[in-house]
Amino acid sequence: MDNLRIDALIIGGGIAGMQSALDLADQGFQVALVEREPSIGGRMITLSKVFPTLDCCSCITTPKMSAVAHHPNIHLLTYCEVQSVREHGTGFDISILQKPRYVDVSKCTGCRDCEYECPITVPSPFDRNLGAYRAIRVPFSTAVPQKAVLDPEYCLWCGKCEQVCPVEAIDFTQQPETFNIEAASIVMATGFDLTPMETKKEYGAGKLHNVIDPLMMERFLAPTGPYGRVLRPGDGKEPTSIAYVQCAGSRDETLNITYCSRVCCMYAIKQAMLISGALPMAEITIYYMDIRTFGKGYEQFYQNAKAMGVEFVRGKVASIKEDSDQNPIVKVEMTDIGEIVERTHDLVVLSQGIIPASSPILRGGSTQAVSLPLGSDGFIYVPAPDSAPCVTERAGIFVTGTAMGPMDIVDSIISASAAAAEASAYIRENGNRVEAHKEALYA
Amino acid sequence: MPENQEPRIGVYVCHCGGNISGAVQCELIAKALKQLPNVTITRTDESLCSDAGQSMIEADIKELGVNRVVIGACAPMLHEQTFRGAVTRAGLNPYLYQHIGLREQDSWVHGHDKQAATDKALRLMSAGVAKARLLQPLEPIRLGAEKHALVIGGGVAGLRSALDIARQGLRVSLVERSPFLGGRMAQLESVFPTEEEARKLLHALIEKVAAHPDITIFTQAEVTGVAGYVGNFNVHVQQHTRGVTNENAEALMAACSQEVPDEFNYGLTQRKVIYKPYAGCYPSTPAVDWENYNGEPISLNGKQVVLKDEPKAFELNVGAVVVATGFDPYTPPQGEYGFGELPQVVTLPHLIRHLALTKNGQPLQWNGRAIRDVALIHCVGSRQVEGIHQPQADGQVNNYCSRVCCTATLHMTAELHKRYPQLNIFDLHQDIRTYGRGHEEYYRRTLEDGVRFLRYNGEELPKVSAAPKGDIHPVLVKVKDRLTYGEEIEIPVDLVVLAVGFMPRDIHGLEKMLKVSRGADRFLLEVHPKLRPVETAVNGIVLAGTAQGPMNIQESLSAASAAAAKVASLLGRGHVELPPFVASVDEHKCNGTGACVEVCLYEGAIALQTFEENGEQIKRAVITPANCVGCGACVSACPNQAIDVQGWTLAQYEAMVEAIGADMSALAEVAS
Amino acid sequence: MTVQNKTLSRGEILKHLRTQHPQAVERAQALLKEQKHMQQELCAFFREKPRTVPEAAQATGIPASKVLWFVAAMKKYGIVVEAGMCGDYPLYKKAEEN
Amino acid sequence: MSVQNQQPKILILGTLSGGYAGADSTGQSHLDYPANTYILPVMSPVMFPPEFYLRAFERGIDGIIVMYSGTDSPYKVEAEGTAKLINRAYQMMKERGIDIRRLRLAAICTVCVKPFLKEVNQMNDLLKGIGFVKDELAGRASAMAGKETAHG
Repeated sequence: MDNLRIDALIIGGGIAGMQSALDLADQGFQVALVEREPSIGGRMITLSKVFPTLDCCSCITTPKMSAVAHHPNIHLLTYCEVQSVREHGTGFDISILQKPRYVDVSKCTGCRDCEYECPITVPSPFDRNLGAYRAIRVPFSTAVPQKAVLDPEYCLWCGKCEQVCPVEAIDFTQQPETFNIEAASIVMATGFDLTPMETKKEYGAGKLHNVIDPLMMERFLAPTGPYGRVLRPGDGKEPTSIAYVQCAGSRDETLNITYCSRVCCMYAIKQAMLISGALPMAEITIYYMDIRTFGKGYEQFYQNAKAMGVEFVRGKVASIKEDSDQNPIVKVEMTDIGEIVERTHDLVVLSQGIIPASSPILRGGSTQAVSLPLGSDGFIYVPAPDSAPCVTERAGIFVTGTAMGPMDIVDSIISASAAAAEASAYIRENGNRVEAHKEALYA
Repeated sequence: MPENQEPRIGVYVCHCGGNISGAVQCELIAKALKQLPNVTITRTDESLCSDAGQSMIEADIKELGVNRVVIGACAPMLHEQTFRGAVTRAGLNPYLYQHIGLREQDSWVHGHDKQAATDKALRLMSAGVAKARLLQPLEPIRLGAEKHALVIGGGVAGLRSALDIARQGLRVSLVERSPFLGGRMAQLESVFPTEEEARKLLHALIEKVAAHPDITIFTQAEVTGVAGYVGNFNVHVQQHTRGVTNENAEALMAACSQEVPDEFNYGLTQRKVIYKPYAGCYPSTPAVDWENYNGEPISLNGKQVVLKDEPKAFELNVGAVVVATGFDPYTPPQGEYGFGELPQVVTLPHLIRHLALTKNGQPLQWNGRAIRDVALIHCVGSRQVEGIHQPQADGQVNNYCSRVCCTATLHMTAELHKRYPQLNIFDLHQDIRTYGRGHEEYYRRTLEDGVRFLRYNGEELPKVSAAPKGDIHPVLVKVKDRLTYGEEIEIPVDLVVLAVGFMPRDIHGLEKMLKVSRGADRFLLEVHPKLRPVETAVNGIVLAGTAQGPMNIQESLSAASAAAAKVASLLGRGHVELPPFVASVDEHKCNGTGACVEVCLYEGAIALQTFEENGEQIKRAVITPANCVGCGACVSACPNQAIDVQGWTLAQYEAMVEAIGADMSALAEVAS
Repeated sequence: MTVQNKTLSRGEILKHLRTQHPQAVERAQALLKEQKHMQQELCAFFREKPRTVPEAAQATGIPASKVLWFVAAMKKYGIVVEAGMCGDYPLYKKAEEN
Repeated sequence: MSVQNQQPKILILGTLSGGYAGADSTGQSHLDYPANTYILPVMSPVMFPPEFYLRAFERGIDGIIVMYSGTDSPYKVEAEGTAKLINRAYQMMKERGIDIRRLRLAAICTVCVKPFLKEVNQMNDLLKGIGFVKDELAGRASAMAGKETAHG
């Protein structure tokens, strides 16, 4: 592949990265968006509906994914990882690894014949491993690009996929390839992960079958989810009593995660409302310390949930155990009455917090591609949040979305446009803009 | 051209991930509509707006020769553009496509009766097909766009927007109503979480704005009229005289004796009517407060100087407008927590100014009394409950959270403790909402500082009253504290601080001029919080900062930069494209009655012109598309039915109404 | 793909890939064996009449969570279908064979 | 699939800046209202000549609500112009023997959820009481026929 010369490299194809890419590309800048997964969409595309409007999430995400894929000024690089970033004049030399899909994307039509033929069923991270797909698959129904990818971690190399592919797109000869990009600026949109459940011993350390993470519940509530309905993963029971444990992994000194994760109150309330719709007989309890519904329209959303009958119990959950039927038992100190009580539920959702995505781009591993200082909270450090909220310590590198701290979707999107404004100004002021500009037909 | 051929209509019904298919039997609709004349293909899809869904439509256009597309999906507001893009990519004119909203106007409102929802969807879709048969290809109207934006408001959001727009190579005019830049941020001392000096940060920004060659600043200026449309707004501005010159300003200010309460310090101090809000303000030249100046001469060096305001009016031609008009702190009505009745009850902004006026090392006093015990009450003017709180003038209560006050209060608490460690501080809250990066730290710190936190229930508010005679404290606060299981606690204090929330500012006149609207919370409304979070429904008018809702400084900056990015996308090319929905005259039917010209209220939109035809002078109506707004007043006025609004023709409506009124039973039977 | 300048046949390429990923292939083979067995047992059980996940778990000795995961997979690929509810548990049955 | 022809049909002409957006807001709030309502988006109802409404009644529409943006309209002529056109339509309806309550003009804003519901429910209740327009038109026709007979 020839060296690509561009105005901005966006690292991360979640909602923040996509929005930054679109805003820059709409202004006529040449942009490359690099995503390590086989599809863009990030965390947002896995969600069911979004607060406070309760819009179907894919209805908001898929058009942006499509716009990114079709934009004449955006080079989409999926299944790629940034290996190194070196300063080069007023810009950067970036080395990128294209991981082998073992599928020729120029031929693949996304028909999924290979997936149906593949004999190995494997857990799907898109469904938080509670759903399944095959060792070769299109990652999910609305993936962009809509192309198959083969997972060498599970492949038998039996060749069946190659036999059934109607367009001869399977290519076992693919090797990892490295190519270079010259970019005038970089936007970090590397996103978040949930605080690991394993670290929370008193909540079962991730070993209790019917204690789940909130992204699992998102998948249960999504129309394309693993069960097509809300069931508890331990035994497939439709839960009639569901509890949310707030601040499970935020504001927690024992985990050294002392910050508030901002989104947990709202997603718990939203999920409670959606569960009420899906399972009208279900009783839903939210155990909380402070309800933080601070965004536009959020307080009203909280009041609506209360009016709908969602039970809000102020109390700190001390521990979770399970009974012989795998029903989680929540031990909670009810601060309103000053008593410690035990309550049994069918299903418990831990409202886990947000930590920076464990991106090899940022830390760990041998790559250390973009060496950026991190704040004490582990997110990318922003030296002057009250004057330049998207500017990092390295000139020409900007940060947006949850890479700079917990944030909801609305705030991420605004932050993404802000990062685009900073990056575009930087590119102009440095005067090393790429010449070729195409005009978008429709964004 | 495929569009000139016999219509071959592709009809697509979206499940919308269950949102539509949960109530509407999409497959039956597809089957039924297949029976209609000109319908080539009907399909359903889980999610039409996905890339796969769009590709499917594109393939049908290319492979099946579909030349008209009808889509039943969510509201057209959300995805009309998406599908126009898909249709265009497949080589079809984007206006040969009709969108029917089956979600907001059907499945979401008739979910209890699936039969009725399906029936309605069938009629609406068949109306869409009827219109599609009559669709004609249209070309967007391309207009030159001024590479010049107007920013209304010179607070931190307006300043940031102006700077970022100018940095994209566009010209900016910044209009600020007051004589000085900086807005509310100038009234703060330090900012959280960095503890930097607010005015230092602000001045760094102002310096960049003032130094930028492409930014023109107008202080003491107000927008008085707005005409035009995206790319070409004509804005009338009125600017007051500063009243003094650089040379005589300081001397005049010294000589002036008329004083008024200083709003910069919320009336805690007096200032002259020739004034500067604070040392180091921008512009540094004092200004005359025309609203309060009594017109009396000021004696300067033996001369009597009478100040005169000679406002000048001028016009700006801009391509886009950024509304950064900010917020007002909530003012409690008299009696709310004793405000206005007990002198020891103040608001948080008051205290911020009071503390700023209290020199380091000086004891903390209020009304000449030393303060030892202070209570801060959260959620004043926020999270209000109907029936419990006194409604605003418009009858509404502020049921929103003001987002900033929790951290601002704890930030203040930390400052109080730092300066006056012996102070007893009581914090009365419902929930502590220190959500932002570094905010929780304030909560932790103030807990360590020994601040006493008490939690009240939103439906049982704390009570503030004068202390019984003889008490050493002037005020008594009573609160049922949830942290001690609802026990009523009495706290005698010297000062009560009300953490007041954000109020939408009264900018009714401006709203009307710009035709922007407010949401249920009365802040300015965006199109969609996720799809277009800083844009208003009026193309070319964008929002920045707290005019849209409560935000802290960091959030205002992000929103302002985001607004700048939208303006740059819009104006950067020097032209904008407008939808082609304007009037068009059928010259064969027009006989020059002029009825259309008479009803049209848009200057230059339609005129009678004289032509020569077969040696005869004839009159015909002629449209100037850039001036036509497409309202259609001329359509109903024309006695010859010679005018139509392109894309919204009368014949199309007649066809749709006919389809809705038609007997559908035959169609439905085939599908069952 | 060429190895030491020698062009490989299709079979040789797959063989080469298998030798390149020995641990993954071993794990996948074990998984395949387990899944074949699981599919056989569960399909046989669901063919009789619609059954719940705990019933299937009890009959096969496979942990209920694993049964559910595999049933979800089989449902996705059209091998089993949902067939109503039994109390709080959905019933599954073998899909019609074509 | 069967269709419900027993329900009177309500046509709603909703402006993009008013009634149509108000209907979308109602949908976003998931608030139920009668399903016999067919909303067509319009730029401004000032484009419809009075005859348009007459023809709609003839085509089996039993009630029409014109949800315009009133004085908040982005179009200068909408408020006054539409009212004039509707008044002319009322005259023509009277001449044809159509109950003029079948045509309503209402100002609905983009977030006017409650007024939207009120208008729709009111019209629906009215139509339940006064029945189908076709019966009115037929009644008028037979009355006319009766008159002619009497004359003859």
